[in-house]
Amino acid sequence: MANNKKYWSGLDELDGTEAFKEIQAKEFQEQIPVDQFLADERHSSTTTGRRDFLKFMGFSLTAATLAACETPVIKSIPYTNKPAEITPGVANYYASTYYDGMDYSNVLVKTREGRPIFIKGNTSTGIGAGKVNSRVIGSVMSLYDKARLDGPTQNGNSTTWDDLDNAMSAAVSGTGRTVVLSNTIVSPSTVKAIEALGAEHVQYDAISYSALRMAQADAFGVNAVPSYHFSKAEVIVSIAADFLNSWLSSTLYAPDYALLRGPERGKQSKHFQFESAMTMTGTNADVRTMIKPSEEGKVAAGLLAALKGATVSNLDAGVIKSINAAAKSLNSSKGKSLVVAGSNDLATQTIVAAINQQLGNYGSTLDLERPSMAYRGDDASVSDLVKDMNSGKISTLITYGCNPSYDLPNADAFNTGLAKVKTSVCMNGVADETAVRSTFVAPDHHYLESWNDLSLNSGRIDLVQPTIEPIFNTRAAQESFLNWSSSENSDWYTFLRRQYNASYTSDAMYSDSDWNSAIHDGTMTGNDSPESPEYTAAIDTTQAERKVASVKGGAFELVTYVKATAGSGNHAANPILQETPDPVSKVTWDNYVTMSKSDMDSMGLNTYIAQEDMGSVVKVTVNGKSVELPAFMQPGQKPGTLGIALGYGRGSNGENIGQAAFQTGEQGEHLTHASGLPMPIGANAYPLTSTSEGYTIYANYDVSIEATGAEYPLACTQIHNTYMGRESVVKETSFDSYLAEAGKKKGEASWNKAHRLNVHEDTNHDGVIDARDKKNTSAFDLWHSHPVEEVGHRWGMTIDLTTCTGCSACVTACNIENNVSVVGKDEVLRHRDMHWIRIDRYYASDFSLEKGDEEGVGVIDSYGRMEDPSENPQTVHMPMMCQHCNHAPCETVCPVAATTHSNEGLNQMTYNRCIGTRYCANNCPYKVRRFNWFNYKGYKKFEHVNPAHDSLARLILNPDVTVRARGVMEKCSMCVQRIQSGKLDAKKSGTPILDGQIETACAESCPSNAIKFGDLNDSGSEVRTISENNRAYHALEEIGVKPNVFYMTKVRNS
Amino acid sequence: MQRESAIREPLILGHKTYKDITDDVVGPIMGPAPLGWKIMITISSIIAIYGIGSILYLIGTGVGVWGLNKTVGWAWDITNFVWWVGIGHAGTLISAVLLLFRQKWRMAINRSAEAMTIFAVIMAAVFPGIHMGRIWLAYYVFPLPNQFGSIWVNFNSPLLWDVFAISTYFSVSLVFWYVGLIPDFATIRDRMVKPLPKKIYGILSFGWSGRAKHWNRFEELSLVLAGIATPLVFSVHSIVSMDFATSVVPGWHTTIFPPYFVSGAVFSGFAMVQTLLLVMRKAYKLEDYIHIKHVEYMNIVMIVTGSIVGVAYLTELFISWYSGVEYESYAFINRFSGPYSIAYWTMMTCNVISPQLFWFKKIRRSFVATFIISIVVNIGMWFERYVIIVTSLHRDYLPSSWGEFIPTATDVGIFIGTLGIFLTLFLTFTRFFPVLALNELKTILKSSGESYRNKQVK
Amino acid sequence: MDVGGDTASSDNCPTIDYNTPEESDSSNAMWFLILLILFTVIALSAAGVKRSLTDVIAEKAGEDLLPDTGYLARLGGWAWNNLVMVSLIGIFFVLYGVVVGYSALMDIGIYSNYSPEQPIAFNHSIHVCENEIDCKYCHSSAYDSKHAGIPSANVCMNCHKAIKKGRRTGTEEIEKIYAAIGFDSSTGTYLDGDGNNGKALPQDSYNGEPIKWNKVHNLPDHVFFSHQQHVNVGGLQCQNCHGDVSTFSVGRIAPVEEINTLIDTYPGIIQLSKPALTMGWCIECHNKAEIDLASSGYYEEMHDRLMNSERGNEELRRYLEDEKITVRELGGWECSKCHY
Amino acid sequence: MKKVFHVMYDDDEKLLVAARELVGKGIHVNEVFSPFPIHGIDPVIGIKRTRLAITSFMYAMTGLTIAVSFMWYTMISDWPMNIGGKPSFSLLENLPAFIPVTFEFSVLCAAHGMVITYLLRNGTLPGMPATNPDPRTTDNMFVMEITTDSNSMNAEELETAIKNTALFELSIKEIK
Repeated sequence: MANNKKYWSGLDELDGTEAFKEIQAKEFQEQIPVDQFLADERHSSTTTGRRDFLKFMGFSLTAATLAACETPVIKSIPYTNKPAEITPGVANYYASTYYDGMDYSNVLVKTREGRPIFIKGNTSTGIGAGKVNSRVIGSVMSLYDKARLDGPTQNGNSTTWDDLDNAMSAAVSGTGRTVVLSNTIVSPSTVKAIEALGAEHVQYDAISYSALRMAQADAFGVNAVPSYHFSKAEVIVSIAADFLNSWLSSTLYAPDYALLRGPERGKQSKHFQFESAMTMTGTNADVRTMIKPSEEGKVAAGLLAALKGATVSNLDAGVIKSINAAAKSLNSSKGKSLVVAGSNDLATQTIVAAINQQLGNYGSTLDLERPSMAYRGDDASVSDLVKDMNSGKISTLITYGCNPSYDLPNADAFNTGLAKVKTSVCMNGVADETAVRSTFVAPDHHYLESWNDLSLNSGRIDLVQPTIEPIFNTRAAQESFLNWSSSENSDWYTFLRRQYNASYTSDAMYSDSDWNSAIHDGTMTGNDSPESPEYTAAIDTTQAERKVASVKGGAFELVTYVKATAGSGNHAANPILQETPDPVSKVTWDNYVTMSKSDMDSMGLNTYIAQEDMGSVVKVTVNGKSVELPAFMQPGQKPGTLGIALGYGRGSNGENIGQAAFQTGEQGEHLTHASGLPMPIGANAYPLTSTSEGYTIYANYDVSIEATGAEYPLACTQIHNTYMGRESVVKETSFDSYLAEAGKKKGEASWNKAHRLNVHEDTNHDGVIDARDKKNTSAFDLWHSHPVEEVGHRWGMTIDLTTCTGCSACVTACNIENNVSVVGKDEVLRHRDMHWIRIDRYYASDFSLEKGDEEGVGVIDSYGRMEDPSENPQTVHMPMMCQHCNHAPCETVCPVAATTHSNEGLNQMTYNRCIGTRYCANNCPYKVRRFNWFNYKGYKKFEHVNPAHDSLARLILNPDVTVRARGVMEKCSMCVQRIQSGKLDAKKSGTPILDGQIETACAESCPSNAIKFGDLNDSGSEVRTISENNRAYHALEEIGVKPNVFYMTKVRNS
Repeated sequence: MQRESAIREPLILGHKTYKDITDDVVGPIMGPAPLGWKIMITISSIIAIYGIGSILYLIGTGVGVWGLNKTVGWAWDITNFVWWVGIGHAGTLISAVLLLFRQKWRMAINRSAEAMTIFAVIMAAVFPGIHMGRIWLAYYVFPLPNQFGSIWVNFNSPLLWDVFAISTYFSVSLVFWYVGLIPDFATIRDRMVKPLPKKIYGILSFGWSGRAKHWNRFEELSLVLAGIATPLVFSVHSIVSMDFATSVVPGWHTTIFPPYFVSGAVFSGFAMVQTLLLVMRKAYKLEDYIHIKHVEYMNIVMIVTGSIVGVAYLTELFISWYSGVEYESYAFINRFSGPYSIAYWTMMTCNVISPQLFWFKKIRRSFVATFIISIVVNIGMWFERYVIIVTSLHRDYLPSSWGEFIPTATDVGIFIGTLGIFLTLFLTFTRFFPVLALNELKTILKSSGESYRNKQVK
Repeated sequence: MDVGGDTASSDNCPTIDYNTPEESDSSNAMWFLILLILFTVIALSAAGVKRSLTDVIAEKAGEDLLPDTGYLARLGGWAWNNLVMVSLIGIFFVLYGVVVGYSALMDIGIYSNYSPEQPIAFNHSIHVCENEIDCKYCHSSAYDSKHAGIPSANVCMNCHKAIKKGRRTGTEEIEKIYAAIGFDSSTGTYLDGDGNNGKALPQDSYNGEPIKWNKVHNLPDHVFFSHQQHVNVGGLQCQNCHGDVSTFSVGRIAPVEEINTLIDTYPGIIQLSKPALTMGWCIECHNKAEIDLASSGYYEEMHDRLMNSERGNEELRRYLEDEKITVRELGGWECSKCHY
Repeated sequence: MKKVFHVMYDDDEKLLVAARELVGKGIHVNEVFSPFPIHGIDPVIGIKRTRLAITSFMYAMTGLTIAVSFMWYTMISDWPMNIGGKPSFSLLENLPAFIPVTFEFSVLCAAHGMVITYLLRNGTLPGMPATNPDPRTTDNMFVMEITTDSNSMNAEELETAIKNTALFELSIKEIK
């Protein structure tokens, strides 16, 4: 394959003319053709990037008004030999599967002219609901990372595949142990390919669940992670398991969980959460109890005891109270409940298994019939491997799909051992921590470039198919294995096909109809072999209980957790994910120590984070190892505990893992240590984890913390935490009071009262006109207004605050779909994030004006106190985007009519008319308008963070959405590009638009279906029905802007 | 020839004759530039250049160089705009309203007050321009026919009303001012000996010869212009206030804004007039023409307008409480107790307390006190606009997007810069233009001149 | 209805030399200037004559001559004497300047007749008019994509595999296609990347220089024009926007006046006044183009909604004031229909 | 062949008295040059009240019409848009929003129209030559211009009559 690849935006650049160089820098550039492409001279060669790049520029650069003065001569270059499946300007979708050792999702990859630009869940044939999360959606960005290796390297110098193959075949076939170290491989064929190598295969998981697995093994003889069915669990007790975000296959659990949350069914699942740090799952819990990590086992034991009717002791009264409450509800719904624990401690997991068995949940809400193939990593064998490496017993080590030098608890030991290994090869795509320490690097394809088959359980086999020609000179890892092995067939694709059709030859490439349909669906049924394990065997928990009871906690305890955006660390270089705010803390681009307010006050740390109020840096020391991170005041954090997210501090030795992985300064430059190395974002918390009895423990029961006195800015998109008792913004109620008034008409229930104004007419027909004569604000209209609500389409949204988990998948999806600029930490710090949709996270406050009256506290002080969230607050996640008001305040104030209203109810923002007075943004009650403060795609400040700066990363941009110029206002368009194409399809097919035919990026990506989009004028549409539900309300209804977005009152089952 | 009661203080001191008046004003123009003037204009033009530099940096880089953000979309830019416009209200008010009321004392000050007005409005006009994200498309705000359909402007937008109000106000003030200047230019023209200046003033004076018919028209014109300009003065700041009053932002959405803004404008305008005149009368030895009586009159105007402003502040507070709208009331509670309360209390002290000192005759008739207070008021009025704009925006409806505003060096640089440009222009004016309305002064010499009055008394 | 592409009968097809000359707009401004200069010369000389005559008379009368002042001074004096006439002339000049400047500004960004040189001297007339090839044979994606698309070389080869020699330009131009796609005209087979001959189909591996056309119809990036909307759904004829291509050689932006003359050849063409490819042009057409609400299920649905609500009826009546429902009335004049 | 008398006074009141006196004698005073308006001189030397004010009103009305009709054309007739739900159906419904601009534009037209008329009628335009007989008339002197051709009296009678007033200076010019 061509090895001398470079990315060029047009023929000029290829020739490197001066003209082009200056054009590139120019802010205004005449548009470049958008409807033709560069020729693909060699379809088989890897010229995809080049072919489409020209196209991208056309869409990405806004034309200057006066660029029209001179006639630009623009090249437009068609294919010489156009592939049949590509029609210029029409998107193709390919079914594929995402698996990175942690998240697993069936996805549909949207490609334009052979270039993946968007990833959405495969809801038709996907496993479970076929939904995705932020990390999966964002993964397309990593395809276009220019830090990816272009060809194999030896000791950091590039080499050829042949040399590598020779060296490796020799090494593998030579004497001495050869070990393949990988994350859990769920691909049957890959496993075979590795077997062909005839080497030992050690698997481990960055986030290990081996204790959970062993617990099942001990109890029921199935050494696998059970499959959970949250859709059946009406009572959920989670002991520090963040199952909506990171625990096991959260992409499968979140949608199931949501199914039982909506109260309309007359019942709602009840969710107890016991945890130390405030996790995303915790924010959604009905009853959340703060415990120390050292108490997790005790809580489990206590719960078991309570279930058996015994009394619970040696825990705080509050905890015991909720344990009993949980036990009560669990007992009341045996077989329809679920208890999960996040801890990787065998004793705890054994007890939890016992609880679930006791409740008869096995076989209903969780089972081992199709044991999950995921998370089969074995911590013990990894530690053994490390020992052997250090004792020089290993001659060849192949690391695949994992980054042990970074994420092993004993990474240092591993690294020293790695140095002792004779031949080591790493298959990671970038020169990361492990790669730079290995002799060879054999870069693997990105998953969007490769073939693979994945099987999460024996029930089905999901397929991974390439959606783009490999951009770099990379090679499928499996092909490398085959090359290094003695097997005669070294072609991975053939090998893969032969797994399913032994007689496959390349002539039959397209003729196998089963395969073709499988490729189309992205999945096929596996050789289903359900086991039927006995769940009856009594589990002896006495020893486990003794063990958990013996656990001692220190003054400060530490939990490490996984963030919704950073994952286990493999998304560190992804600017889009880095800028997606953490669902709970709303901090972007950073890692920090979450602490309770009381602890911070006693240590005299700054609890208020804003542009110029920096976080106080603390030093957390765990048996010798320590990290320095800013402290972040996290309501709901158990006093005496600290939380640190894993997956940060990547590239701490300056490994080139992607430019977005490093801190940038005020001018966008990379900050560097005194040593000259670039500063990584955050600090690596894996060293703070430990291994005990062969299990990686992600908590630590005795850590020391001290303030360093240093200060560090934290870029937080929301600096104010409570909703100040503004009930017309957020409406919430309890499940009981909901049921009490469930039958009432819309606007009458006490928890969703419509705003009413006095009128001078006898509306209540009591014969007199008095203060009791009122009308809903919706009945008032200043003008003979325009017909949106009855005529034509009326695009609208409904957002259910009850089911919204705050996962932020919508944010990531929106950013990618709409080319939302990434602006970097410094700009976010200045409150200039560009997100079109944000998720407002409000904590409940202990105080209120009413309370102030009772306690005789003045209004001013009351407001002051209402700004502080309570210690263990209830949380509301409120997605907020342009409400597309039919009486939009932003529209009337624009002097040039750049923002107007469409007869379909859309608030239209016309970038090319906008002169940027920002009046509209000031006048927007929802503050959803975003201003282009700089030329984000050209100004040097953003070169390290904004994809539009580098010719490769640009390819991710959506050609159907204008990339906004400097100085214009922008905002949610309700994905008008999708609406337009949807309407066009309907017109072409000559049929009315079906409900659900058009979906916005946010609605499409919402795992819990909280966000719905549709035509409010379509009497049959789902949004119409929901908008008439008595939970539906308009945010800030009383200001009478008549939005087209409805919110659904949040109902808590507490 | 009209006379006035003898107990009135004379407006022109010293035993002036017509000739003296001419010489007192034209003398400095014909003579060489005084050293003090040279020093001052050097300083002010340096500041001006710095300001222009900051503006260019802003335009070259993007509005992001200011401290604005997604929550606070306007801050110093519009604050300065409103402040300058406000200052620009005194001149026309003095020359128009006081003319209608036949206030003779205005004649000593209206010329320079109007000049100040015009320069202030120019400074004001800078900000709506540079605060645009795409200033190179500023022409979109004018309803010009075009190839886009034609697409027109949005006449519902207060910002567009501003465009018309400000440009009208500026051009009308300008012609009003210039028409008054023509006869005085003629006077200078006929005094000048150096050929080039003589030619220039000749052109500037439009060949004015002081014919009776022309004087007749002249007086009619000034009367009618005054009649037109008076409602204009009030309309302009009312319209500026509508930028806020017509919005939904709590703290902006207030019906009393128009009168409140207008009186505030007059208030700050007079303050600025005081500041400048008190310096000018010394520098140009105009003590006989601008003396304590004039200052006292202006101070009285400041008491009135200042008090109106004070009442407006209190009304706002009352209404915010009385309305019972939680957003409204919080907006005002936040003003005086929130993060920006310092600004609020500065505003209160400077604008409400300080003018009340003028109730004391001693203070009212003291140049020093007046000078200090006038500066204090100018500061206070700047903070008034800052309070209205920033504290209302930074915490509005959704607490999630509550933010803060922190000014950058560019914010400050541009504001200071405009002060520099303003001073430079004003100094140029004092050097080359007749700083007093000669022809008008001469008309009141006999009625209000000291010497003549004494004759009467005898 | 016939959507586009139906072409004039192949006889009397125009033969076109390749670079269509841009007709230079005869600027009456120039004429005006010449006249002006003429007048001034006459006026001045007349003045001179008059002056000398008066001198003569004065001499006769034995009075002293007019003071011998310079031309300018006298011009000034003259102007002062007939102020009205001077000011009238002045006003006229000002107005004239305004008009000229205005029209100059309005011409910014208008590309009527823009017809850049092309790498291949492609002749639309031969293909469309003589060979009667339908537009959408080459610009196929016009029907199902936003882009009409420039045909890829393999499409050309469908015919030019056989037709190796053009009537006018011989093999010269056609060889360029062969070079691009790697066709060996001697053997009638294709080459692959390694130069091996004898392939029946174009080879992806062949590494040829693509044909780099110069774009003719340039819309700004922030305009989203969809061919399928207009051709497929709207049923517009290609000629309505592109003119009678059968009279072109290489691509060219047909001036709107030229398109309007096609009404006889292509009935149903919507005649417009604004310059081609300006927003005003689009807007104008959206105000004239009619929509048949019975044409498809989608529009029937829209129609039902209008019928079923009181406000809808009111609207419908407003739409039908001119007995037709135009694109504009269904929202064709709204920003986000084209800008997003 | 006429004589032009430029009678100079050093005080406006003296000139006023003199003017009354001469006019009383039936002498027609052509013109008065003064550094500032002499109140009360106009009726004496027979200057009619100017009609400038009326023109300004007419200009204002023009401005008003233009403004309203233009806004009606752009906002309602030519391209009505749905802006914030506000009506764009009839002038009446939109009128409130149009008032500020209408007012401002009327004032603009009134003021500028009037000033331009004033300058044209005066003939005071940039670069016009000064026509006052003596530079001092823009300072502190007041000049009365009397010509023989506009008077029935002959030069001598005029001169004596003029000499009887409290004049400061007298200059007599002969013009063909």
